[in-house]
Amino acid sequence: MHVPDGFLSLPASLATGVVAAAGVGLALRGARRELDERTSPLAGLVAAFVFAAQMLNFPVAAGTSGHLLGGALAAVLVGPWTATLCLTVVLAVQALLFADGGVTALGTNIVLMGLVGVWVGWGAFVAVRRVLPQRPASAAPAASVGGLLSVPAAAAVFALLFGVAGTVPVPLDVVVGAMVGVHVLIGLGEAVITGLVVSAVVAVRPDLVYGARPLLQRPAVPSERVPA
Amino acid sequence: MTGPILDVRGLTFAYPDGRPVLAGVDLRVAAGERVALLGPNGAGKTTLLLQLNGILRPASGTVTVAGLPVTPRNLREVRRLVGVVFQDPDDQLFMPTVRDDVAFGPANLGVRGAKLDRAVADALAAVGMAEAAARPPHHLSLGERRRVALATVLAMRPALLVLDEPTSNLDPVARRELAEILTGLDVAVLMVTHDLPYALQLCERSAILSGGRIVADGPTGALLADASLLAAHRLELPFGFDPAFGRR
Amino acid sequence: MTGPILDVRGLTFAYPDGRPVLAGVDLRVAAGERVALLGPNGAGKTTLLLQLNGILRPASGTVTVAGLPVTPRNLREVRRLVGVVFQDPDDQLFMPTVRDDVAFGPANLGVRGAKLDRAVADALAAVGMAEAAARPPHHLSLGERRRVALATVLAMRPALLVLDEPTSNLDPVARRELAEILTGLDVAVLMVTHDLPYALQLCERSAILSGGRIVADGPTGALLADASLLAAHRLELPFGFDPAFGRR
Amino acid sequence: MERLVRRLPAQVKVAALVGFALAVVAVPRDALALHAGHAVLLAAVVLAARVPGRALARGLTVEVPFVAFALFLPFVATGPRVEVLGVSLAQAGLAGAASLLVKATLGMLAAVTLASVTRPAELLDGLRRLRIPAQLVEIGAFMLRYVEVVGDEWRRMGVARAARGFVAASPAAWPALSRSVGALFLRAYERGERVHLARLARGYAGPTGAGGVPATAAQWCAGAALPAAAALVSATGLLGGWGA
Ligand SMILES: Nc1ncnc2c1ncn2[C@@H]1O[C@H](COP(=O)(O)OP(=O)(O)OP(=O)(O)O)[C@@H](O)[C@H]1O
Ligand SMILES: Nc1ncnc2c1ncn2[C@@H]1O[C@H](COP(=O)(O)OP(=O)(O)OP(=O)(O)O)[C@@H](O)[C@H]1O
Ligand SMILES: [Mg+2]
Ligand SMILES: [Mg+2]
Repeated sequence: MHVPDGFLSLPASLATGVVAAAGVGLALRGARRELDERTSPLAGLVAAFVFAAQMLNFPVAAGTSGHLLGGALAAVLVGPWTATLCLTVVLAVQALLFADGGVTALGTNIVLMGLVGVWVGWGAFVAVRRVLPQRPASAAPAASVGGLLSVPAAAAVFALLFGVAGTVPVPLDVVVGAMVGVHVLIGLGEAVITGLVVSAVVAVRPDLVYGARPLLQRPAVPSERVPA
Repeated sequence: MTGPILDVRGLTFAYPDGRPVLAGVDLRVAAGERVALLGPNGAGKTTLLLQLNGILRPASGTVTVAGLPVTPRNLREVRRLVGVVFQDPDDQLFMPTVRDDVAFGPANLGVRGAKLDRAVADALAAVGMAEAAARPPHHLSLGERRRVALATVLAMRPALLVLDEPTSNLDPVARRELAEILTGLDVAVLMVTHDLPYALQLCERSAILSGGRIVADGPTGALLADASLLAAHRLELPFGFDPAFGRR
Repeated sequence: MTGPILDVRGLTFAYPDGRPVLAGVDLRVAAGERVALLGPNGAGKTTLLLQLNGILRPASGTVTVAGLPVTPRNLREVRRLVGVVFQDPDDQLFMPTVRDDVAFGPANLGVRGAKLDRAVADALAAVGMAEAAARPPHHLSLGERRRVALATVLAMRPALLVLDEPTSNLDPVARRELAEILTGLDVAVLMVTHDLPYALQLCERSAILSGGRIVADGPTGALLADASLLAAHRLELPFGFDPAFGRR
Repeated sequence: MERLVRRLPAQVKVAALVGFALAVVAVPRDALALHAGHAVLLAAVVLAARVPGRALARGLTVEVPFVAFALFLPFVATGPRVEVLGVSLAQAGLAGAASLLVKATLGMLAAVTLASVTRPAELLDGLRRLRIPAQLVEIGAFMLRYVEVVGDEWRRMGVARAARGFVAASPAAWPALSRSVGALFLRAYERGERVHLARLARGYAGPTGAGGVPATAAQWCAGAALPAAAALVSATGLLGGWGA
């Protein structure tokens, strides 16, 4: 999914760069509400996890391969604003240290995975969370759905961009169809992994899952004082 | 200083999973005093220590260090005063080399240059690890890591030294040397240990934490002589220990 | 079985950074025997234990378990026979709950269903952790984790139990209970410890590893009575220990 | 020469990489020959910096999914078509696929070169100096530290599994593996959290200002050499009417 240099025309790459910069700028402001000093390492861990998962490619259909995008997972764990920042960092480090994704395509990649992937995943998660029973355990299936939808959504946006501003004239419907088709399969893998990780974390540290906070009752804390 | 260096009052705490761990702890340590904290596994000893420099925050109650309440505002000053050696050295060591790790704390306090080098060398020499200075901490044996962890805190010269089972994994000579280091330092010490003879050797006073409360607090010799108190809290004198030592 | 359960010959080993750690170790343990392995920090005790079930491979020399050489071909069988309790419980526990973790080993050996449940329940009961079955291991206190780590290996019913400082971080009663468990089992035990009285209490024989070699091997009482031998290898009897116990 | 490249501050190297990639991407689809100039320039830097061949080869594997995508283009692109071995292919698709692959490969090789002469910590310092917002750099610093912790915890868990008779090869192992992935996340997080707190306990108050070193004017000039030359190649080609 990491778009390399040269896939979009130079003006289109610059345009997505501007969109990405604006999105990241908004996220920098929005993230202040999601993170405090104690949870900021969590953003780093989520980034590390997404980073490690993105380095592992698994084969999909017809000789192509896919990997976890992690946008929905990150959004559920640390909130969508911070998740956008995490994905931005992951993509930048991959482009600069691992040559994965072109540096001129960084804006495109941030738009696809850090904005579309994160926010579509988050939107789907919130919608499903609303209809499920209000228990912490509901976070995992909701996150799965978020993961499932986020991948083909990002792929569809890529195909549209390529169709409109790519360096090769292509029939839009064919490219969109092919990309979405392949990425629905990848989305299934994304759904399974997202659900598993979220359910493991919710089971023991529900306080670490941003998206599960509305589902929590405050734990009873003993507060009675004992005479010395 | 006239007040106690450490003053814990009515401290309660539960982990995020909701299980209450501390249910009203009261404990005072005077400047320069050495106190042993005893108690069964899972009593909450480590949990209590982590409150003393604000790593965990109490649900209710207060912790005061040298007159300063442990609140986010005072954390910097409190952490300068209180040096905690964690139970697991892997939680403590994170730099690429032993030298860097020991230098980390004093450098954050503003120590620089030759003074920093000397502080690091002294602390490593005190724990017998001077030769390992250039090695990565995660390649040391567990006992070696424990010594380096101690050195990282000694290098900061805290006013209250908090030690969580400092002798575990140390060889017998290192254990005695640690006792000599501690008696040679002019700091208050609060030490968790399961080694009752060691507590008797080093600390004039002991407190027993059990069921989330301090259930006994007094001269170590007297506590260790009270067999029924010990038995009620999963404590007992070890095989071959001669209780006559306690009555010297 | 007539041969020794464990036979180590001429074992040498160095870590990738090139520092030699083991320089020709010879050690035999007979079936059902309990042997203590003593030695200073950094002597290579842990490194030696990790060879016994093939986690590390020797540079030269051989390890034989119940007649089987420890080679990649035999690893499965060797790991069924040799149960290692690591020095750091975090190296041992990795499943989301205590129950899963204890069940992991026997399940790999093909134990299923009610038999598996019983094996897990028995092992947890033996270490006094039955109530923690549903909790995540990394949320336990260090002493609790150490007990669970022991249970994970007990549940596999090995023929040779290898313990790396099993008593560190255990409260005094848990330490005695461990001694009772070990004397009650019909297995050979090789136990690293820095607690010399505990070695004397549990093991008829001891070996001292120092400078990469076994420098002494004999009845525990005799070794501990040799003050100059002990002093040469950073060993000494602890404060308050009554040596008369050793001559019972 | 190698030392010169390695010693350039990271911010200069990052800027040079971006400039070079922009120059490459600016070349239109049908001016493929211009990229030969870029390749020569890049090869000079690769040789000067002694980038290991292994690193370059590993970089190529990253590209594989896009080779698949590029190969798909000649079949679906619109416009005039040509017959190749009896298959009808779009001309624009063929040219586009070739241009895509060349540009992506040049960009990738340039990035591999940067990575092999820059340590991760230097890169973070360089980004700070390029005025990347502190929050992003901070997340990056935590991320690089946690990647290590995650790997370390995963190895420890692997040893623990092996010691208790686990064989990872069969699908029967998947349930146990996937359960330990969740546990891995928690373990890595909690260990990282403890280490973070241990740093705070020893007086750490976050990174202080920009680390690394400021670049001198001479270093900026040295760093500008590659992108400037590449831009020159692209510009002469464009003005010379290669593209259309
Ligand atoms: N991170 C955590 N999350 C939830 N519960 C925890 C956590 N850490 C510890 N506990 C629980 O809190 C209780 C007290 O733990 P603590 O580590 O303070 O005990 P301790 O007195 O230090 O024991 P030990 O002697 O074994 O070190 C135990 O029951 C433990 O299982
Ligand atoms: N992963 C490693 N890489 C390099 N050196 C190591 C590594 N692990 C241990 N060492 C070194 O090998 C030597 C032996 O270590 P080992 O852990 O076997 O000692 P030990 O006898 O178990 O000590 P302790 O009583 O402290 O547990 C030490 O000098 C240690 O620093
Ligand atoms: Mg503890
Ligand atoms: Mg060891």
